[in-house]
This record gives sequence, C-alpha cells and structure tokens, in this order.
Amino acid sequence: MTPLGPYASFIVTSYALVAAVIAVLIGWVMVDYRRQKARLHDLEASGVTRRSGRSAAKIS
Amino acid sequence: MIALSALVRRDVRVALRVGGGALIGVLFFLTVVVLMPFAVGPDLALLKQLGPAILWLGALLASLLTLDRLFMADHEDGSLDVILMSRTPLELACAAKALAHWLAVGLPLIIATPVLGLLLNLDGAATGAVALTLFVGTPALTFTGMIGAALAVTLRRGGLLLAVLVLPLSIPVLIFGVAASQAAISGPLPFGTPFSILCALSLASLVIGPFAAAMSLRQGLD
Amino acid sequence: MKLTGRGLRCERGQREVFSGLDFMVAAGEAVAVTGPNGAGKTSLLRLTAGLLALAGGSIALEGGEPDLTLPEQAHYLGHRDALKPALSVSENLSFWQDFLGGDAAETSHALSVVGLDHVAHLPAAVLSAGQRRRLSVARLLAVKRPVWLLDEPTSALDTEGQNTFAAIMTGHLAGGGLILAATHAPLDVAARELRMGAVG
Amino acid sequence: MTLTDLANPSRFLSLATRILPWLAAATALLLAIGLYLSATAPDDYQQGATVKIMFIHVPNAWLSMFVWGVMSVAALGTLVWRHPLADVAQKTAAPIGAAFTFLALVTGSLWGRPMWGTYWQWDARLTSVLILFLMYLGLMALWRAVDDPSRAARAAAVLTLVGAINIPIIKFSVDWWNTLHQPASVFRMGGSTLDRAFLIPLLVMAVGFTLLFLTLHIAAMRNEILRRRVRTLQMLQASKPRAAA
Repeated sequence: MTPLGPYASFIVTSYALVAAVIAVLIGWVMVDYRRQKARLHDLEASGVTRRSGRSAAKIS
Repeated sequence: MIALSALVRRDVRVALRVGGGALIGVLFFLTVVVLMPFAVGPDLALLKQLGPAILWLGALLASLLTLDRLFMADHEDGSLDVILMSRTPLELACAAKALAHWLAVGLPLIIATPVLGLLLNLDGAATGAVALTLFVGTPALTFTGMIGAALAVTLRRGGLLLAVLVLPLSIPVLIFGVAASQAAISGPLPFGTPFSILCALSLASLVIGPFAAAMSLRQGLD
Repeated sequence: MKLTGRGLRCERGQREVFSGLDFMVAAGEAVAVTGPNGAGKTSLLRLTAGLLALAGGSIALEGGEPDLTLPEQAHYLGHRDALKPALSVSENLSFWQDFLGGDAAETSHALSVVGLDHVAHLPAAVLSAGQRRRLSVARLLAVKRPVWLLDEPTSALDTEGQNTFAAIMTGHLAGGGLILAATHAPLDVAARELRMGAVG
Repeated sequence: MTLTDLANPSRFLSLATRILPWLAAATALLLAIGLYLSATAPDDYQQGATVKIMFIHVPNAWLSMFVWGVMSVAALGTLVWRHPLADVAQKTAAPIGAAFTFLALVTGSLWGRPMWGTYWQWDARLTSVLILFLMYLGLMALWRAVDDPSRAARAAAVLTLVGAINIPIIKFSVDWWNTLHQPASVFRMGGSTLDRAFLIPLLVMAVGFTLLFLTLHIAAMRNEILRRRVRTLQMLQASKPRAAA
C-alpha cells in the first residue's frame, strides 16, 4: 500500500461512500426479498392461491 | 385537534405514496437549477453571484406548481364534500392541508438546498442563509398558493391559469427572500431588515391564506 | 327530531331546477326521493347537506344538537366515494373516523358489518366498485350522525350488499335516525315517497 | 436453457435462486482482487495518490451508461415482444442505475476537488453524468406515477429509448457548450495514454462492478416478480367476498 499523500481524506471518503451506497443497495434487495416472501406466505396461509393446485412457495 | 392531525397525516401519507408527488417537487427544483448554468454559462463566479436568486426561483416554482392538485384531488374523489360538512372549521382544515403540503414538498426542497448550493459554488454560509430564508419563506408561498388552489376548484381549471393567478402574489416573498440571502452573503444591507419583513409576510399569509381559501371553497360549492 | 324543508328553490347555472318544494322527515323515518333524471334529486340532497346554496326557502332540523348546524349532524353519501386509493382500507376508514370525531373502537366493527374485514390491510386501489361503496358505507357506521343523506346508495352493490345495506338502514332508523335517499330502485326499507317531477 | 425458458417468470425465479450465490461470490472475488490491485497501484506523476479515485469513479461512470443500455434492450423487449419479464428488468434497473450514477457524480466531484478547489465544476464529463442522473430520477418518478405496471412499462420504455437516442446529442451539446468556456478537466483517460499499471486494476474493477450490477439486478428482478405475485394474490383475495374471513 502506497501512502495516500495530502488528499488521503478525499480518497478514503470516496471509497467509503461507494461502499456505503452499495451496502444500502444490497440491504434493500435482501430486506425486500424477505418482505415479499413473508407477504406471499401470509397470503397463502389465508388460503389464497394463484392457480389451483400449485402454490407460489413451490415455484421459487 | 385529533381531526386536524389526522388530516395532516393522511395528506402527507398520500403525497409520499402516490406517484412521488413530494419527490417530483424536489426533482423539478433540481432540474430548474441545473438548467440555469446552461443558459448563463459555467462561470463559477457568475453562478455564485446568481446562486441565491436561482435557488429561490427554483424553490418558488417547485412549491407553487405542485399546489394545483391540493384541493382538486379531494374535490374529484368527493372527500371535499365530507370535509365541508365536518365539525372542523373549514379554515383550520385548509391550514392543515397547506401544512401537510409544506411538510411533503417544501421541507424536502430546503433539505435539497445544500446539494444544489454546491452546484452553484455557494459557500457554507451562503447556503445556510438561503436555506434559512427558504425555511421561513416557503410556508408563505404554500399558504398564498393555497388561495389559487382553492380558486382552481371554483373555476374547475388548474395548471397554467393557477400559475398566472398565484405567481404575482408571491413576488413580495421572492423580493425579501432573495434580498435577505444576498444581504447575508455580501451586504451592504443588514440581514435583519429584509429577514424580519420576510417573517412578517409569512405570518400574515398563515392568517390570510386559510381564510381566503375557505371563502373561495364555500363560494365554489356545487 | 324532525327535518323540514319549506318553499325550497334551487338554481343551477341560472336555470331553475325546482321551486316551491316542501318535505318533512321525522325521526325513525325514511323518505325516498324519486323522479326522472334532471328532476333535482341530487340537488335536493346537496342543498340539505349544505353543499349547495339555497336560492329560496329554508331547511331546518328540530330537536338536534342546538349548537351544531344541520350539515354537521348529517352524513352525505354521494356518487363519489371519498376514498384515497393509495391508503389501505382501514387507513381510509380510520382517517374519516378521526377527522369526523367518531369512536375508535367502531372501525373494525364497521368493517366487519360491511364485509370488508378480510381486506382491511389492502390498498383501496385493489377494491372493486361495489367494495368501494361498502367502504364508504362503513363511514356512516363508524361515525354516528342522526341524519343520513344518501344519493343512489345501492348502485354498484350486489344483492348481498343490498341486503346488508337494508339491515344497516333499518338499524339506523330503529335508533331514531332519519334517512333522505334519492333512488331509482325501491329502497329495501319501509319508506315514504317524495316524488319529484320535471314539471315540479 | 433457451431464451423462451428464461422468459417464463417462474423459470426465471428458480434460475435466479440457483445462480445468485455463484454470481455474488464471483463479484466479491473480483472486487477484492480489484481493490488489492488499486491499493498497490503506483501514484500518477501528475495527480499523485488521488488517481486511486479513478479506480472506482470510472467503473461507476461506465455502469451509469451500461445500465441505460440494459434498460434500452429491455425497453425493446417491452415494446416489441410485450413481455412482462422485460418490464420487470426495466423497472428494477432504474434505481440501481441511478445509484451508480450518483456514485459516479460524487466520486467525480471528490476527485476534482483537489484540482479545482471546489467540489463542483461544470466540467463536460461530470455535467453529462449529472444530466443522466436527472434522467434516471425522472424515469423512476414515471414508474411511481402510473399505477398499472404494464402501462407504466410502455411509457417508461418509450422514454428510455428516446433517452438512449438523446444521450449522444446531449453529450455533444454539453461538450460544445463547455468548450466555449474551457474549465480545466481532470478526466483525461484516452485509452492509449493510460499506463498499463493503471489499466489492469481499472479493468478488473470495471468487470467486478459490472458483475455487481448483474447480481443486484437479478436479485431485484426476483423481488419485483414476487411483489407482482403478491399484488395479484391481494386482488384475488379482495375479489373473493369474505371467503377468507
């Protein structure tokens, strides 16, 4: 690792920002997945199915 | 009190959920500000000088042009009838609706101001001054614009007619808002004078706006 | 409690819709306003609800709360459902109930009476026209008002919905409420008829 | 596996679930190598260590255009074949593309700060990216404004394609506007002048970020398909009077 020189803070900030935004994206995708799964599960538990004899949980 | 807070909460919720009504205001603000340098050139010194004026114009257009559906939407789905018949005075209901609109549209504009200040090469103090004057001035814009929004229901027309009616009414706010921000940045006037006039304008519109809007809505019954 | 209108005159856009109209509704009574299109049924209801300005005559409610106006003691159920599609079914109802000053405990009861309790958490956007109508009927149950002004209340309702609504109206009348309803179809409760003709 | 198999949403779901872990692992590996290479890369003789910002700025700027390309292809899928999966691909790419464009803007301004003395210059490249960012936001607003997904998809597809045609025109106009005024540009990266010592880490990072986008996109598409399924079921539940009560 070479020393970062007088502008180290800019370099670190930009890498940190990119990491943060990507972390938010990953978090959003994962949380969203869990939420949709939970909703599907709830709906199926209350007896609604998309097509007869085929549950959405089986598909994914 | 419960009635008014329920109305504020409903309107904010609808604004944030449907079509990003609130976020489109910010996006419009951003677009107007970004357009300016293409017209005047990318000279940072010039942009710095024009900055407060550009930000104020952008915020003014963004908060007034998003207003035209304020009462129209409630009129179209019949909610306005129920609001008119309720035990809550119509003036207060109008004020609550305007407050909700300011929370959903005006406040995000103020939050976006620092980012846009960066684009226009404003330093921290100048951005702060513009944000502060917007914080005090945008309620005045919303509450005067509300009169136009109520007239839109009476006239059954919205859009540009509303802008033509309301924009002249907002000129005093624009004058003292920009004057106060300029005073904070470069002088020579003291910041306090135009700023206190701006505060006075805001307070006056908080009173006049709801009464005028309620009067207009009652006249527009049908 | 008695709702009376005397010598009512209504004008819409400089055209006289009706004049010299008298009506009376007593507590526990339903009056069905009938007549051809354009006779002014909706106008009469909106005049009573204070949503139109009277061109002549007077409407009064005797025996109600003395410091409240007639519109403040009335429910108006118009063609438009006063619902926000972006809000859920229960959010829509509890907003009106907070805004109009109803009892918070009534919300879920009102929803189950109109048969919408299983969709309470869904956005109102997914409701059918009949279900939207049921939801606005729930508003009448969630907030107590003695006077009900109903404009074509059963349009868009299926048979089962109409039966439910008839039961709701019967309950309201039994509790001493009064109903003024504009309708083409016969109301499913005992009602006096107020016939409005184009000839006046 | 043929294209028609892929186009079936249920098939897509099972395929996505199978390949997502592998794709995520490949992304992580490439990004780790890329980060190591850019950390050990030498300083530029002019810009010093700030050249390291290039290794994340350029991939993000590349993605900001690549994602619009992906959306344009999906838009064709929507308009020509009217396929729902193309709608889903279009819709989910927009926020991810907007995020990468935002990162390109922010890293660009952080890179320029030491040279310019301000965080923002109306530099030709950065300004074009800013306009692209506005277009992404507009597209997202359009998706939110229309309730019916398939109608929104057609409107968004038209806007995406118009945007794709317009981007070069905008780029040309902004360049022309900018040469009238000539602020100093730090973004000099003509392919041949770039040293091999920079090129290899840059390429690795660019491929890593592209894989990252693909991973996120496929995962987001899976979520969107599930979301639509939930909506359909909700409608079904609403239309069944009291059956479930």
